[in-house]
Amino acid sequence: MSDERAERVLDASEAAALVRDGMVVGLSGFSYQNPPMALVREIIRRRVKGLTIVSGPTSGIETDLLIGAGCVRRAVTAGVAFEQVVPMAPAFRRAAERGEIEVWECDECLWHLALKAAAWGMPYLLWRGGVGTSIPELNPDLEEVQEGGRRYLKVPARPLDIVFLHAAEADRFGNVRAARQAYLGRSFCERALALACRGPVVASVERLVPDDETLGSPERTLVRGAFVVEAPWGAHPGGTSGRYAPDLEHYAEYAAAGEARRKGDPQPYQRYLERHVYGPEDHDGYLRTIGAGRLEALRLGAA
Amino acid sequence: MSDERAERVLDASEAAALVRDGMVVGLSGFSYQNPPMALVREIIRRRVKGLTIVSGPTSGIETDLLIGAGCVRRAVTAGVAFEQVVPMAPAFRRAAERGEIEVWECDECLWHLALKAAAWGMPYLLWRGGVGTSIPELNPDLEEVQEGGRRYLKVPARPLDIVFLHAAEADRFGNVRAARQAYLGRSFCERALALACRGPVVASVERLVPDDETLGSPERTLVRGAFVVEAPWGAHPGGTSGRYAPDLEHYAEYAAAGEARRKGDPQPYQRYLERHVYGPEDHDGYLRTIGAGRLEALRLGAA
Amino acid sequence: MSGAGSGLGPLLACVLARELKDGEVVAFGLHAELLLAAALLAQKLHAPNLAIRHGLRVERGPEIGPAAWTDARRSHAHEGIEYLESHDAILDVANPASPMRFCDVFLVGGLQIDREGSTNLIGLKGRDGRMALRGPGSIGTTSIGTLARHVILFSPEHSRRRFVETVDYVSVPGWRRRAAAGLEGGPALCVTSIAVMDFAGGLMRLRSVHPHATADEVRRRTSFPLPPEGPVPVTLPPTAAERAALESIDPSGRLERMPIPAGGEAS
Amino acid sequence: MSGAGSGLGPLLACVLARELKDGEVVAFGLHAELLLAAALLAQKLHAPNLAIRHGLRVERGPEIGPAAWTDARRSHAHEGIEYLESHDAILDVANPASPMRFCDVFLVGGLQIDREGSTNLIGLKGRDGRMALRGPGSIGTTSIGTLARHVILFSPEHSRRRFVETVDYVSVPGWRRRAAAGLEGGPALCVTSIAVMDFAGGLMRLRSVHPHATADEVRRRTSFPLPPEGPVPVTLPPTAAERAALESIDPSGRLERMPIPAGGEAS
Repeated sequence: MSDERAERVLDASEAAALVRDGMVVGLSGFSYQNPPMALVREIIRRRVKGLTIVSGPTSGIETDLLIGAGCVRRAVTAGVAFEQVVPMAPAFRRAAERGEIEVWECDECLWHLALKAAAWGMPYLLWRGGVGTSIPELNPDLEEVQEGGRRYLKVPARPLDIVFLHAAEADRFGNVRAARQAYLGRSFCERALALACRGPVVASVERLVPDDETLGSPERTLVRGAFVVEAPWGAHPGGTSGRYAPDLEHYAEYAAAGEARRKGDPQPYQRYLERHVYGPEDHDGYLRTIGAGRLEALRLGAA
Repeated sequence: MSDERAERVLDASEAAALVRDGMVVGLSGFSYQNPPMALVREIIRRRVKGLTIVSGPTSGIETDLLIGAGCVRRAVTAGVAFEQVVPMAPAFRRAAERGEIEVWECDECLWHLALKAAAWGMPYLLWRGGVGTSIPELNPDLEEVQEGGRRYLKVPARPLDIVFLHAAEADRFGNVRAARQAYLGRSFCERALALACRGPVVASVERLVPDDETLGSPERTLVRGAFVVEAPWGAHPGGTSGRYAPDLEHYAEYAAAGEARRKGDPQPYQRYLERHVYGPEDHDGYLRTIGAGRLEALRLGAA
Repeated sequence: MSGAGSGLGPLLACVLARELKDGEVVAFGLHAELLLAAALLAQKLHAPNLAIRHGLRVERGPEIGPAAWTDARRSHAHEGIEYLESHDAILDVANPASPMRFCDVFLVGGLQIDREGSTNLIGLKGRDGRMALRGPGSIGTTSIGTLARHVILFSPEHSRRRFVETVDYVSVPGWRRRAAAGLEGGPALCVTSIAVMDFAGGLMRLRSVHPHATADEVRRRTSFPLPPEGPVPVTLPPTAAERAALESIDPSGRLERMPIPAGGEAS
Repeated sequence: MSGAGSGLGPLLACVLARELKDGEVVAFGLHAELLLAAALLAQKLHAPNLAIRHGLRVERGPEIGPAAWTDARRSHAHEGIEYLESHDAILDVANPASPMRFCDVFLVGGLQIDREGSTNLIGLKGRDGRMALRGPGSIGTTSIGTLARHVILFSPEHSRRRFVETVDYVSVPGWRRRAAAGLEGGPALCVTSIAVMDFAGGLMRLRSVHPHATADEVRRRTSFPLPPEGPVPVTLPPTAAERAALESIDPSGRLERMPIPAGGEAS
C-alpha cells in the first residue's frame, strides 16, 4: 500500500530549465501586481531566446525585463503599464520601435478570448469588440469577418507551452492560492493561463503551507496541479496581492535605466541587469541587492 | 442631495407577472438543488403558455412541473434528473414521447456554450465535444462543420428573456449570494444564466440580509442587479445549498403521480397540481400544504 | 461471506479502482457513491496522486458517505476538498494537456451500450423509427466522453436491452463512430455487475467474469457476440489489501448495503 | 480659492459626475482616483443607484483614497465592495442588456483623440508611415469602448498633439468608423482640463470652456476646427452641493493636490 503523494516542489533553476528557446510562455502579473519576477530573472540568467510571451492581459515589468534582456521575439499583451512611474514601459517601447520584437496588438478582451479558445479547443472565437479599429490591420492572423450581416473579429486560439505565475501561497502538492487579504479581486489571469496551457504550470509563492490549510478553504485556490517554487518576495519589485506593495522607487530606477538605453546610452540598463539579474546567483542573492529593510517596508500591515 | 437607493424587492406575483407567453426563460437548479420552486408555482398559477425553458444544465422538478402544468413548448436542458427516486422525470418523459414539447438535445457543455455565446455576443461557438453523436441530427440548428480539417459542432447562441433562480440570501439592492455553508461548489448556473439574459433576473431567496452583510464578504455574491423575492423554503421540494436537504419523499409522491398520468390515469397528477399549486393562493399557502414540522426536519444542522 | 469486501458493491469498487492510474484525474457525477469508493480506494492503494473530481469538487476524502447535499454529509462538508469551482469548469475537459484539465478518465453509463462502446441516454426508438421512450438526456456525458483521454463504461445492469448491437441514439460515440468523426481512441473498458469487457479492433470482448457469474450467463445477457471463444478468466475478488482499504474508506459498510441492479431480463 | 471644490481636480470630478446617470454602471481603470471621485460624487448627489466598477470591484465607498494595492488603502480593503470577480468579467460588456453587464458608460483616454472621437493608445506614425513611437497598448479600452452603451472621452491634457484631425492608429473607433463597421452611436462627450466637447453629426464641437480658460485657447490647442462659431458657455464651477459632497468623499483634499497635466504645447 502506498500513501506517498508526489510533491510538486521545484527550485527556481529547475523550473526555469523547463523553458526552451522559442516557446510560448504565459506569465502572470497585472500592472504592478503578482509578476513572477524570481522566475523571470532565473529564465534570463539561462539566456533563453526567441520566446513568445503571453502576459497580462495588461502586463508590467516581467514583460519589460524579459524583452530588455533579449529573450523575447513576440509579445502578446494588451499593454505594458508603468502607470504613475513613466508613461511607457522603456524596453518594450524601444524593442517595438526598433522592430526587435513583434507585438500581437490586442486589448484585454481579445487577450482573454485567445486563451479561452485555446482552453476550449476552439479554432477561433468571433467577437464584436475591435471591429473598426487598427487591431485587425496590425495582426495578420486576426481577420475581420462577416457573419449574419454583422462584422466580427475572428480571434485565433493561442495555446501556451508553459506558464509561470506568482501567488501568495501553495501546498506542496500544487494547489496555489491567493492571500485571504487579496482584495483587488481573486484572480487576474492565473486560471486563464493555466487552462490554455498544454505543458507545465509553475507557480512561485511567498510561502508553502500545509496541505490541510488549502483543504480548509478550497475557494481560495487559484490553480491546481502546478509545480511550486518557494520564493519569498518573489514578485519584487512588483507587489503580491495581500502581502506587500510594489516598490515604485525600484520601478523608477529601472525605468530611468531603460529610458537612458532607449535614448542611446546602454550603460545604466546594463548595470541594472548586472546588479539585479546576472550578478546574483539566485533569488536570495537578488534579495540581498535590495536589502531586507527596504523589503520589510513594503509589507502590508499585518492582519 | 439624494441618498435613496432603489430597492429591488418584489413579491412573487409581481415577479411572475414579468413572464409573457412564449418567452425564453432561464431557470436555476441542478438536480435536486436550488430550483426556484416558489416562483415556478406562481408562474404556473398565471397559466403562462409556450415557454422555452433553459434549465439546469441538468435540471429537475422545476422543469418537470412547468412541463406537467402545460406551460412549456420547448426545453433546453442536458437532462431532467430524478436520480435515486425514479429513473426518469415523468412529465418531461410523457410530454416528449407525446410530441407535446420539443427538446433541444444537448449535454452540459453544449448548454453552457450556448449561454456563453449569448453572453459574449457571439453568433456561435465551435466545439469538438459531440461530433459523431446524435445531437446534431436531433437539433436542426446545431450543425456539424469542418474547420482546419477537424469537425466541430457549431453551437448557436441562446439569449434569455428572463431568468428565475433561487439562492440562500440577497440584500435589498439585488446582490444575491450563496450560503457560507454551500459546500457543493459556489455556483452551478446562476451567473451563466444572468450573463446570457437580455431582460430581468429574479432571485427568490431564503432571507433578505442587510446590505453590510453582502459588502462584508463580496466573494459570496453569485449575481448582481437581480430583483429579489423573499421566499423561505422557496426551493421546496428541492434543497437549498447549505440550508436544507431536498424532500425526497415529496419527490417520490410527485413522481408517482406523474408516472400514473404517463400510464393513462391523469387524476393523481391533477390532484397534485390542485393541492400544491393551484389550490394555495401563494407560497405561504403552499408551505401549509407541506407543514412546518416536515420542513424543519429537512433543515441542515446549524453551523 | 461478510465484512468489508464482500458483496457486489465492494467487488465493483475494486474492479474499477484497479483501472485508475496514478497522476490521473478521474471524473464522475454527484450521485455516485460507488464510484467515489473506487476512486478513494485507488488513491489509497496504488494511485496516491489520483485527483478525484466529484461533481464540482476535487476531493481527497478519508471515506465515502451520503450524498453531499444531505445533513448526514454536513459534518464533513469541507473536509478533503482541494478545489471548488463553478459548474462550467466541465468545459475545461477540452484541453487534456492542461494541469487544470477537467479529467483524464471518465466513468459513464447509458440506457443502451453497444458493441463498439457507444452509449445512449437520449431515448429508445419505436418500430416506426421515432423516439418511443424518452431517456433522461445526455447530462454531462457527451462532451466529456468525447474529449476525455480515457472512458470507462460502467453499467451495473447487464441485460440484452442494455447491451445492444447498435444504440438507437448516440450520447457518447464508440470506436467506429469516433474514427468516422476524426477522433482518436475509444472506450477502454466496460464494467458490469457480472463481467468486465474490453475492446479489440473497436469491438467489445469479454475480459473476465465475476466470481458469482458465468461466461454463458454473460453472453446470454448480451445482444451481440462477445469473443473470445473458450475459457474466460474469473475477475479477481477483493484482495486482502483491498479489503483492508475498503474497511477504512467504508467503515459502516455502505457499499455492501448498496442496492445494485444486478441483472435485468435475459431475453 | 481653497478648500473642497477648488482647483482643477474637483472641477473635473464635478464635470464628469454630472454626466453619470442613475442606474448605470460606470467603469474605469484601477489607477484612476479622479474618476472614482467623480463616480462617488454622482452616487452621492443624483445617482444613488450608479454602480461603480473600479478595476475588478463593484464599489460603493464612502471616500476616495490611495490605490487599492497600497498599505494606506489596506484598512479600507473590504469596505464598500459589492462584488469581486476574476478579470475576464470584462467580456461581460458584450451583453449590455444583462443585469450583470460589465458597464454602461466607460471613461477612456488616448495618446491621440481625433475629430470624430476615435482614440489611439497603440502608437504614433513617423513620416514613413511606420510606427515611430510605440504607445502603451490598447489595455482594456478597445472592446469596452466598442461595446459599452456610452463612452466618455477623458483627457486632462489638451494639446494639438493629443487632439488631432485623424488618429494614426485606432484603439477605440469614433462616430464615422463605428458607422462604417456597422456599430451604432459613438462617444458622447470629451472632457479635458480646459473644456467640454460634445459631438454633432459625428464631429466634435465645443460645449463649454472651463472658467480658467478661453474658447480661443481651446481652439489654439486643438488641431481641428471646433464649432460652433460665437460665444461658448462657461463650464459650471462646482456648486455648493457639489462642494459639500466633495468635502465628504475627499476629506483630506487629495483631489486638489492631484497633479493634472493641464496643457501641453499649443502648437
